[in-house]
Amino acid sequence: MSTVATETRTIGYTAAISEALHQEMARDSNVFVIGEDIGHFGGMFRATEGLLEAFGEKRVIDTPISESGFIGIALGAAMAGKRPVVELMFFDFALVAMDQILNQVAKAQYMTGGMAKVPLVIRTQGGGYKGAAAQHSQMLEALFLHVPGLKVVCPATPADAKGLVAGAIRDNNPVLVVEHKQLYGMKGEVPEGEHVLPLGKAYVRREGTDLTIFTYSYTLHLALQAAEELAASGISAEVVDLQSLNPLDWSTIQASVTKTHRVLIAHESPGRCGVGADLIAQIQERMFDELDAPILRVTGGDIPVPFAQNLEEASLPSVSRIVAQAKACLE
Amino acid sequence: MSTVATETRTIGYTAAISEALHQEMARDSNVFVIGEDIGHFGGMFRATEGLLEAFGEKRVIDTPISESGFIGIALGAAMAGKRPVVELMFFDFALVAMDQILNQVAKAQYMTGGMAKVPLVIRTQGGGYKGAAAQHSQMLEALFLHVPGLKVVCPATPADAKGLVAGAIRDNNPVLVVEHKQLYGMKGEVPEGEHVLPLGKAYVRREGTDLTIFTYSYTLHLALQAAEELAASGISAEVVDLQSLNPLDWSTIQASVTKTHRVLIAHESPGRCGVGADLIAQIQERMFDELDAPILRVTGGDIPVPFAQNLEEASLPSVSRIVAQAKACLE
Amino acid sequence: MATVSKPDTQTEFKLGLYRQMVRLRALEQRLTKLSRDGQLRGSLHLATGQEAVPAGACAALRKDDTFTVTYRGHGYILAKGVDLNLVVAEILGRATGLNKGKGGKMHLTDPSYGLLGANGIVGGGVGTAVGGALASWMDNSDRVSMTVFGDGTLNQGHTHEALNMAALWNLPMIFLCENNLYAEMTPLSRSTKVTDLTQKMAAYGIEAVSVDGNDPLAVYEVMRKAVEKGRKGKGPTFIEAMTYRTCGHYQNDPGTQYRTPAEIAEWEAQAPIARFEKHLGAKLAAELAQINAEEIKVVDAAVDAALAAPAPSIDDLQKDMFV
Amino acid sequence: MATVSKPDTQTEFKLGLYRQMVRLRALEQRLTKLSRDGQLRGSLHLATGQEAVPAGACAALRKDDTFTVTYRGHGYILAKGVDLNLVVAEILGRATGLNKGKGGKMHLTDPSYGLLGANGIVGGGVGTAVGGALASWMDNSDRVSMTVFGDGTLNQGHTHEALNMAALWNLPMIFLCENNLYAEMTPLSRSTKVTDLTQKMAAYGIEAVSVDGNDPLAVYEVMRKAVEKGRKGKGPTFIEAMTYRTCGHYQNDPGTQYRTPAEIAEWEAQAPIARFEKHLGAKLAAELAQINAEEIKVVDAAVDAALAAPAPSIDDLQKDMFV
Ligand SMILES: Cc1ncc(C[n+]2csc(CCOP(=O)(O)OP(=O)(O)O)c2C)c(N)n1
Ligand SMILES: Cc1ncc(C[n+]2csc(CCOP(=O)(O)OP(=O)(O)O)c2C)c(N)n1
Ligand SMILES: [Mg+2]
Ligand SMILES: [Mg+2]
Repeated sequence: MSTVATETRTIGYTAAISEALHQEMARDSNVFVIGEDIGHFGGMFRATEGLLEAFGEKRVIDTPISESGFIGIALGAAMAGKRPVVELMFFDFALVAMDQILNQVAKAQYMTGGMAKVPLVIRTQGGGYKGAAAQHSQMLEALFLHVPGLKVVCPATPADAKGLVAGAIRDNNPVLVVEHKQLYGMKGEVPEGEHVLPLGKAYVRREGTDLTIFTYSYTLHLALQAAEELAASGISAEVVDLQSLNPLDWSTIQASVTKTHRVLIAHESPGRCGVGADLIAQIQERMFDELDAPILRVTGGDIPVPFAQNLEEASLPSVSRIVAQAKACLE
Repeated sequence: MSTVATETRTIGYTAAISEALHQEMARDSNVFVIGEDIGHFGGMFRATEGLLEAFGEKRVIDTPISESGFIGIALGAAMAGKRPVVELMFFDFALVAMDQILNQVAKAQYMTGGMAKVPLVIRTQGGGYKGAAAQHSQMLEALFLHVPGLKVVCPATPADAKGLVAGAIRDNNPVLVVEHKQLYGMKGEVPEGEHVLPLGKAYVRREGTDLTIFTYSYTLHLALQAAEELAASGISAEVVDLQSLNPLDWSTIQASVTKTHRVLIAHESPGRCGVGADLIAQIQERMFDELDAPILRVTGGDIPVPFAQNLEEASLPSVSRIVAQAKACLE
Repeated sequence: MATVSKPDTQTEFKLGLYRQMVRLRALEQRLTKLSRDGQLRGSLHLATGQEAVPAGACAALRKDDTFTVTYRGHGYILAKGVDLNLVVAEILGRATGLNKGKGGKMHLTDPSYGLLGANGIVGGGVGTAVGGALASWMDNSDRVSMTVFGDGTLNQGHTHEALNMAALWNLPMIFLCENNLYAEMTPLSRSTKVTDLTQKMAAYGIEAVSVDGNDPLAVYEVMRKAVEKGRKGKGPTFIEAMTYRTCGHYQNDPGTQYRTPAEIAEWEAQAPIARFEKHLGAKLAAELAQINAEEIKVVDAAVDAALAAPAPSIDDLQKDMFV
Repeated sequence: MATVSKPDTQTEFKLGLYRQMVRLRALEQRLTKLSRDGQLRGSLHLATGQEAVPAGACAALRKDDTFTVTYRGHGYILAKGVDLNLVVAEILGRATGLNKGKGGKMHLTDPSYGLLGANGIVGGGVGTAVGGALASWMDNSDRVSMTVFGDGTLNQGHTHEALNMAALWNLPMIFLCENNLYAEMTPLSRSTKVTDLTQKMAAYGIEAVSVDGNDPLAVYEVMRKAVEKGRKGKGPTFIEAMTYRTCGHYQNDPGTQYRTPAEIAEWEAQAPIARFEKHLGAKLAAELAQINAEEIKVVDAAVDAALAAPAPSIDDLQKDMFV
């Protein structure tokens, strides 16, 4: 994968996504975007700004409120040779389109023995902390890992957002790109030119020796802050941004576990049958003897995301919860 | 919970469900059934046979092919004082109704601070081994554990089917009852009279000392056969039928782990973010020091269920795979 | 303005409608301020310019009739009788809220007033309301059930499934569609080819009627007929109430990027509260002023009480999942 | 029988339709036997009595036109030109199958013939076909796209979403609805109030036409017009083909519990193959007999080859997930 970047500058997370979309649509005329209020309006979160003007109405499709319908349409277009990029306004709305996503898109390649080619991207944004309540705050990535057939990536910075959206578009498989509403306001250094990240890589974002915190999406930033606080208490936490939840980057994961022997996993979605549970199962299967202690987790609550601020905050990962659990890992 | 059983007799799994429905509908006039081809036809799998004749068209509702619609309708009826029992013909079809199940039914009680009461049962059947291919063979229970708000039970025998369907109907919360197509042909001893099982209990189905196999649904029977074979090799496997996946019966789980110190989990749904992963995470968090070896799993493949018999069998749990993994647990 | 068939107490009835409209307006004005001041979390979807529909519609309903609304449905909730103080406390996420602060504005629910839930999912509550109608039919009751949704909601498949079953089973349902010409920033003409929404009911054989949604009396009249029909077991009705939100889709949308100033001005000239004031006439000016003052006071009192109320207890975080 | 506007080669064209119908019949007879003998796994949904619709419809399509069908769609797949041997091998789960034995009968897919998939989910492939039409529009192509589904599929919300968008965007789509009066064991009148399915299209502004689905020439004619219209960029068409499955819903359903013998007999008297034979007349009897014999032979050869072919290799179990 390539980064032909003359230099970087500081831009926002959604601007970075918008750059990736412009770049990929200019590169390949089969790429098109489809979703609600993405064209004339430029996207509820501005990630598709300027695309209609640049690429015209055949490649920037405003839809009615018909997620199941337009994801099905995107699938058909993909099978007919296009490379659709769907914007799903909230992750929570995936639930009205689950048959299309999990019974159709995710299964098409395998169950047709490869006859169907489905280079289809679904971009969406999830997550809480904003008082958006139970139906507008979910992180649902685990559902899309459990039912096989999709690659799933979760960019945590503007640069990663640009690189992973571009990488997802170039990938020849169905890819779910999970953005986070808390990140939409974030700014960061982003390569100016072509910037395409591979899918399937994890990154050590902070080196440490006492334990590893595996995390992704917005929670990465909480984990990095927690690592800072832990450092002040003399605890050296390594922080790994998983970034790609399917496929997982086992060499990076394994290297870190083998180094620290203690593991904490932090994510915002609920714990039961969640990403943390999945990692725990696989880590202990693959390297039980490397573990000096149980793997602990900081996850979202096993409850719908509550509205009231104090309840919402108590139910979601926080720096202090990560710090406390990291310390518990060392006991 | 009560079993007012004069005696038992051998009947089939679906007949047992039918008995529970008759019994509960006779007991409480608020209970009604709703679904496709359940009334005039008596149900695709005969579980609702005779209900229309016995209880009339106001309590046995044949629907169009509108799963999202009729689950929403069931929710509204529940909030208005009824106790709906939905039949969802195949578990796979839940995916057309996920918003209703996970955003509406599952969240209603919590997000209304208890103002909504949702005594609603969804009965469905999943599972493979029958050449029904990728869209008619899924076990999707993990999805309904990950997003909080439903109780989930998986009866593995005719008696449990009767008792858990009755128990689910009497429970005041939304309950998902996951039946298995391979069990529909199964016969067993079933109490004749009222038979109501509590939700939230696991059962030791075979005592053993060398390792514990946690399992549920159809896979229980494979595990029991595997235990038989293992016994022939001098390995004493305890087999625990989890039966209730939410809530889990931690006292039974803990007692068995504390006894055998080695654990295998067997289920048919895929591994990633699955029930096995969930159990592993929680077991090692709760009793890491009790474990003498990594917890291993036998699960369905991380692929859509393939059609061809040899592929399907290779992708799903089998007695021989369970035996092999049980032996690996002891290494 | 439509004439109203309510026998006597004409004026009293009209003043009641007026009160509901200004209560809604007063509440929205206060909420807007709270949101700007950072005291109200989350999205705030207002119904400014649409006040006549909830007022007229709920005047035709009984307390025990069931109903569902959307994120924009607080006007119905109040007009149906749900306690303002509880509603406001919920919107502000207080322990004293209707739903203990757990749901917030999008999930207001109170079955004791038939309110089977507001909803955050477009179309998400349509089936729920039909379930209320099914329960009425099962009970041999004369209760009706209503669901309120917008023009854009007819593009969501679930809505069609629910419409079809309500018609098939001849249920006492009222589908009240607020056609405000936009779904978020998308004009109706870019979301469906058939922009006369009543025509869509041909697919289900549901009687459909379009009404001036900025006239509370006209709304009341069509609702009254639909309710009466439902109570008599004569099946569902679809009502398209033509209206317009003169505000944006939510608090961060000025509503001007996708609509012309001329269009907005045209509808503002038809805004229901001022229009109804004109209808009621100068002779009632004093009463109207008093109602306005009262409603502002009532709303302020509710807001002040809520602001003074405690946040939910963290000890209750896990409660209310299962009973 | 309808008259056909195919210029010359009238008889040849008709014999082609006849061949498709008897091929379908021959295949179904052989599959039924295989299923009874336990050599064919899974559900077997037959189209006995409905053979005229696929024959007539596909005669109006080009190889590059896209389409989706259901679990009952093997007739379309063959008539569109997909290789019989590959199809049969797939149905029997062989390594040599169209989809390497991984999908089976419900998931037959071959984009090289425009086949974007059969489907196991009611309505599941409707959007997919509209996506084919969208791609055609994007390509400024004159390709059309077709989706085939049953009467019951109009009760699934997804179908409505797809219909609405096809109309809104004026896409080259043909919605071919096989109205066989039942969805599994549920008669049409118990699944919707509006049993004239063409009326439902008023909701979308889609031209709708009903046709005798047991007459391949009539089906061909309405399809030809719809296809021509689509190729000219004049938008979608809904075709209701009135037909009847004289068999059960699937192999374990005799089809007699929920339908009267009289009703079945009435439709059997209208069964398309015999009816078309009568239309073709005694003078073609020899040709027809020969076609029958040939098709049985072709099907038998395909089945025998498939039975002799290897099962998929277990080594390929994980393959084809990602490319
Ligand atoms: C399933 C789903 N898709 C998208 C959204 C985002 N959304 C919220 S309101 C809305 C517009 C709804 O329009 P309409 O039904 O006309 O109601 P209005 O807001 O105009 O009152 C959309 C698209 C949602 N909440 N749910
Ligand atoms: C979403 C979904 N619900 C239910 C089913 C079970 N099912 C399979 S075929 C069928 C009937 C479909 O009827 P129709 O659309 O009229 O087609 P036909 O079978 O008559 O050709 C049903 C209910 C399914 N496959 N998918
Ligand atoms: Mg609107
Ligand atoms: Mg049919």
